[in-house]
Amino acid sequence: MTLTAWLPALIVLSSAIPGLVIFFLKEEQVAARTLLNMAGATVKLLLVGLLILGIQDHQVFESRLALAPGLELVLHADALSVLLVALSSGLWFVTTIYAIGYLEGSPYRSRFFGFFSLCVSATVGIALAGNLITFVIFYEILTLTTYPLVAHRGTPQATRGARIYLAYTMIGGVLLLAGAVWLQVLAGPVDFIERGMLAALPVERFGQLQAIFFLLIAGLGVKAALVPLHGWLPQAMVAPAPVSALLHAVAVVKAGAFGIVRIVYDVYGVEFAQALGLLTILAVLASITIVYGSVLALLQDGIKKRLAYSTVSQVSYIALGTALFGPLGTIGGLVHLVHQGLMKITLFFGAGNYAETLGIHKVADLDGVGRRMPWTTLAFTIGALGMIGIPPVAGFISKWYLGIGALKAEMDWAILILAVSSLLNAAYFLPLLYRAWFRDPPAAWPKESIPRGALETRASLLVPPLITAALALALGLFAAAPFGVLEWCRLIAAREYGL
Amino acid sequence: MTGAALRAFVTIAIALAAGVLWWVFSLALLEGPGERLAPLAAEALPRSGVGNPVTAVLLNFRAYDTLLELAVLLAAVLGIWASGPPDRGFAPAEIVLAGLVDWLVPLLILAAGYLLWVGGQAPGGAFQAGAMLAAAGVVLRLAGTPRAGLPRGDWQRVLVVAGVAAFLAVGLALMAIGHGFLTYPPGHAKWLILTIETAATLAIGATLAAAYVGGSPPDGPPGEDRA
Amino acid sequence: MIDTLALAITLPLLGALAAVARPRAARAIGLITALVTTAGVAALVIEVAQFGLRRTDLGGWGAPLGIALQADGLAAALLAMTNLVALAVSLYASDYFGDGPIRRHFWPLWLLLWAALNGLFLAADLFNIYVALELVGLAAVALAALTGTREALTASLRYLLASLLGAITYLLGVALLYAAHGTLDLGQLANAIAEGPVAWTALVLMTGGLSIKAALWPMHFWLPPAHGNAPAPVSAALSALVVKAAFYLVLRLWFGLYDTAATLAAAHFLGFLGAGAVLWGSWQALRAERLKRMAAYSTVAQMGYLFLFFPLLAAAEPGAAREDLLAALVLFALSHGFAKAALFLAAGHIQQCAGHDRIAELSGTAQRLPATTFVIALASVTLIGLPPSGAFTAKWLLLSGAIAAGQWWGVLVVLAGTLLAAAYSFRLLGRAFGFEPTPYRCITAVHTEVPALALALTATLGLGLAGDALWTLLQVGGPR
Amino acid sequence: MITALLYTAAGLLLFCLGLWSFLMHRPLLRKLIALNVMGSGVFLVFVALAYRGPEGAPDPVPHALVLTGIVVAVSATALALALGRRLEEAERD
Amino acid sequence: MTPDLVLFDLLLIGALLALASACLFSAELQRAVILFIVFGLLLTLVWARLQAPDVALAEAAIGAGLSGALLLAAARRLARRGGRPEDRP
Repeated sequence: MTLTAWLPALIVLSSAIPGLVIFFLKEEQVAARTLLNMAGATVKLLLVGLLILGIQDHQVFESRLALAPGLELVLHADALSVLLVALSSGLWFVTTIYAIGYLEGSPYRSRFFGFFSLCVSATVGIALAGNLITFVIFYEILTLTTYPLVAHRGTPQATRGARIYLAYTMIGGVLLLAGAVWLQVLAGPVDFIERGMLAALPVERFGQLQAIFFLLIAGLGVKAALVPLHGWLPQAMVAPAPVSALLHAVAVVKAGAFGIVRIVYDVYGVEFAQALGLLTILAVLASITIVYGSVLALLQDGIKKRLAYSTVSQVSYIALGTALFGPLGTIGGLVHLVHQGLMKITLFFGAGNYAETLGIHKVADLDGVGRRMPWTTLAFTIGALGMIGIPPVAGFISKWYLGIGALKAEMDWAILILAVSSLLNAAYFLPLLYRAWFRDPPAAWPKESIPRGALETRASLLVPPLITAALALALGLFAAAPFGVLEWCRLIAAREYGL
Repeated sequence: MTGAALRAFVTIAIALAAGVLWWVFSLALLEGPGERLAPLAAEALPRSGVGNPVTAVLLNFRAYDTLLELAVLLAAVLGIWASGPPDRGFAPAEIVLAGLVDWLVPLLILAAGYLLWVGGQAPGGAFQAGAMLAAAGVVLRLAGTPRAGLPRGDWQRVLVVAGVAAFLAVGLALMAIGHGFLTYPPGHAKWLILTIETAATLAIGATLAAAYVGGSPPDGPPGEDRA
Repeated sequence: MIDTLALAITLPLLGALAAVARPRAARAIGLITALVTTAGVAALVIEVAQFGLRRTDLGGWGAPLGIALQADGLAAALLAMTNLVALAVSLYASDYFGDGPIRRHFWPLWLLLWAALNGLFLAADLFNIYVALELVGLAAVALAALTGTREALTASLRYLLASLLGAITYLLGVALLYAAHGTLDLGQLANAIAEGPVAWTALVLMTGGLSIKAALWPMHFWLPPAHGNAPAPVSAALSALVVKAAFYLVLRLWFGLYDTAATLAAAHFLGFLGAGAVLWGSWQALRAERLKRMAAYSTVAQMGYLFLFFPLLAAAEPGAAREDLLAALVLFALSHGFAKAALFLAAGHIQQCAGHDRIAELSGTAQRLPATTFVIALASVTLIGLPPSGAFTAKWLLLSGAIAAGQWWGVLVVLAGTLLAAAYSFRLLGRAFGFEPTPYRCITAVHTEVPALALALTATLGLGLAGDALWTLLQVGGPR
Repeated sequence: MITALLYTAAGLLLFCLGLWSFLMHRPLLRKLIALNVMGSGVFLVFVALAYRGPEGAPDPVPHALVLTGIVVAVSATALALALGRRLEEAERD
Repeated sequence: MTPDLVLFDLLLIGALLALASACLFSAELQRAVILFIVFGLLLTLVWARLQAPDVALAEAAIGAGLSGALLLAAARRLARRGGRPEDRP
């Protein structure tokens, strides 16, 4: 047994095993739990580093397990999977630190961290899935492991939110399952291969392939929060902030978006999808979602709700990029997968810090918070500016490539969408920043639970957003660096178009 | 559907089923293999250790069925025991009846012994003999003996398992010495079968009588068996 | 010469006798017997996997005069599941009944049931199946009545009557086959049976009788009250094993005995009933107010899935596709066996801790018992058919088969059933998150929670990830 | 052969009569009697097909099966009655 | 086969079916049980006719005898209960 056959499985297990052990820890074994969490996160990061090095060395990493004849669990690391694996492993590390600080002293932490780890394992599994059934398996496991996290607080709103979340994702899962099985009946085992494998099928099956595409997109669209399948996302905001951060940045919505990318590029093949006329429809769906999400975000007065609708809108950039035929659009969508993750998690960390430290939940309460919590607000500002697409934050790069991609794909109307969306982004983010920096603070904060010490809040809450904000900034500033994310995405795009 | 319509429907359906069944069974009988297993059984009878072909089937050819059947009987009586203590029984019989019982019970036991013995060669055998024993128990209970002549707790328990136990002991012993489960070695079938039959007779008699008494055997502290 | 086929039946039978004769030691006898029996059956299953088909002629006469026991891959797979579940149930029961009076009644009956189940899986003779079926039925009914409550007794009586009706109908079918072919041996009959009214009528009679025992909708009416009111270990055994044994016989009849004579229309009919079972059972489970009742209705639904395979199997040409379907069917049955047993054991623990099992009032209890709640969650994963359970693999193959055969109604039923199962499972699981204090540790009662956890993990991880081994095992003496 | 056919028909009729009665009646005792009649019907079919004329020795296998069946039937009846008795008691309490 | 024997068979079967019907349709429970016992005894005759003496013996002792005794006891108890619910031994 060589490392190449085990590494993908080890990457999944490096968080799953600590997760399972954590369930059986007693509530007050804080040290053991923290050790397990951090050890798992560190080991996973190291393993991912090993993986990236190996891939640059042209090694093939693949773990296989037969479930039944013709049904194999395949974990395979290709350039695209590395993107999501690296993102989720990195952000998991940071979020774990954040969650340890955030949940300090609150009950049921063993349960929380257990599912938290399993949830990341599922995401990594989705990233590394080498064929459709493996993707479906981890996609469903992700549903199961995030449900307890959404319900974690145990309040009536939390259980209600979790129930709505479950209903949406279960229906999505069933649609995905139906589509996946149908596709496999038509085409045999569906491996994820660059440029897809379906174009070789006889023409009379194209109609069925179109139907299957919509089943798959509907199934994935639930998690990717494509309108009108997004209804669960604002409800799931009841979860603790680290969960929201993870759900929105790397886990659930990203799983859906990543799935769409996989289906278009590695199952259908982008050229074949274009030939079937599927990309235009996807682009329209994504555009509607982008605008709709932004408009609704504008109407929210809760910070987390506003961020939630912003996610609805921003994740569809990835789908839009996927639907823009041509390598530039692809690059735009793919880098946004990473950029949106970094920026959105920063924003959620910031929102979590406001809530945890000062009890601020509403936009209206943000007045003058920049003076009380300058570092948090700085990070929050970087995230927000990136979302709007202001250079030099990473979000600019995404929108730039999407815009050019739209031109190349001769979908000029998509530029209009991007412009409208950016305006709306500005309209709902800038007032926040204005309040935070330029309004006077109130006499008393709504509920100041962490008094001001040497730092504005707990170190474990402060460091993570600073890291992610710095990364978001760096990815924008040094976008052209060799072996950077952008270069990596270029490489993927080149392969997917057979360039 | 109303009740009456449903009844009519069921009645018609069953009547139709009866017709179909008769047609099909006639087909099977008329076209069937006529001989079936009879010649095979007749041919194997001399090697079975008994002269009565039915006993040969029950205790040799298909002995395993009989073993399971004794287990069924055991399961039933265990279920009955689990359903609490028995009714108090009947009032003691009057003198005339008691005198009759005094004659009838030994007669039934004798008949049981005879049936058991003769079962090897002629109609009869463990089941019929066991039923005679049980009948003796029924008569006793009707005449006012609440426990129907059955022994107290522990022995009663040993009696009801005796049939299956004898079967298993013989079968497993034969397997241990290399003959295969319930495969009687040539020449030993007769007495092995008789051993099993004797135990089975006692067990069947005790079990059926216990089933008639209809409650747990009186052992353990009073009231313990009452759930 | 050690005959593991005979041991699989005689060992639990011996234990039952000992437990009857020595009621005070019943618990110890029961546990020892459980371990020894499981070990014996493990040896048998390994023999089958290594050396292929095992067959033994009891009494040395050989079919058709004598009775044979036979273990092929299918029998071995079900035996393995049955004995593992039975072992877990035994461990659980050793604690569950405490020192109460039910305990001494439980063990002998339970061991008899166990022996009878092993006997059924190994049976190769139609009449022998009848006797074993009756033994299963009577022992199961007596066990279901153990609690002695009015509901339990009413349910048990109904169960007994349904079971007897099923058995006698089956026996008439046996009489017909004996009349037509003069043998009771399954192997010989399989060669003799040809299409025609005699064969079809016998099949209808036997299938009809067995499907009452397998609780195929709409003949399931007896199941929910009986399984819902029995003591928890008994419910587990009834739902996981007893109905499964009846189903196993239907499978044997249809695809062993009648392979060429079974018609597609009849298979479709069974498939439709299965679809009805899935929808009706799931719907009733969703409406159930009590946890055990919910689990019982879920059994009705899950049995329906098994019958959904029938039209696909009947339509498939012999070959790899058909073997896949058959293996998927067995995988589904095994997964359900493990998961449902785990669910009932967990439900029993909850019932003991809370004093009731009304779902609406279980919020706190579910939260105070993390391991038990975890068991329910894992079992639910299998019942819904989500990965990484064996049921997921099976469902995938079922859907594949249905799509490939163009049976879109089957696809819709499976998908709807999945959603309904998710809905009823999460009615309870959703309540596990509340404000109640969590306990000091995850596992609060070792004897009751660990067996359930082991079963649930087997269903949800073991069979999901190692299901491929089943294909190899089922090759042994596979369907003709 | 005609004897066998006749008695088979009788057995089947008994089976169907019993089935009808089983489905139509609610009381436990009625259902038990009906089941026993059904059982007798099946046994009659078995014994009829074992019959091989006044001279020929009958097939002993069905006879043995019927003997087994009779014992099984009485076991089931006894268990059902015991459960029924206990149910009466439970309902009275 | 002699016609006499066929006539006997027909009579026997007729009586058997008549008894079964009477038993199954009987309005009164105890009566039904007694008819069932008689039915069992007649069945013994049928077994004897069909050259099944072993079955005949078992039927007489178990089928009619013991089952009958069990059913009769249950029917008696029901009848007693039906009359005066409290009046139990």
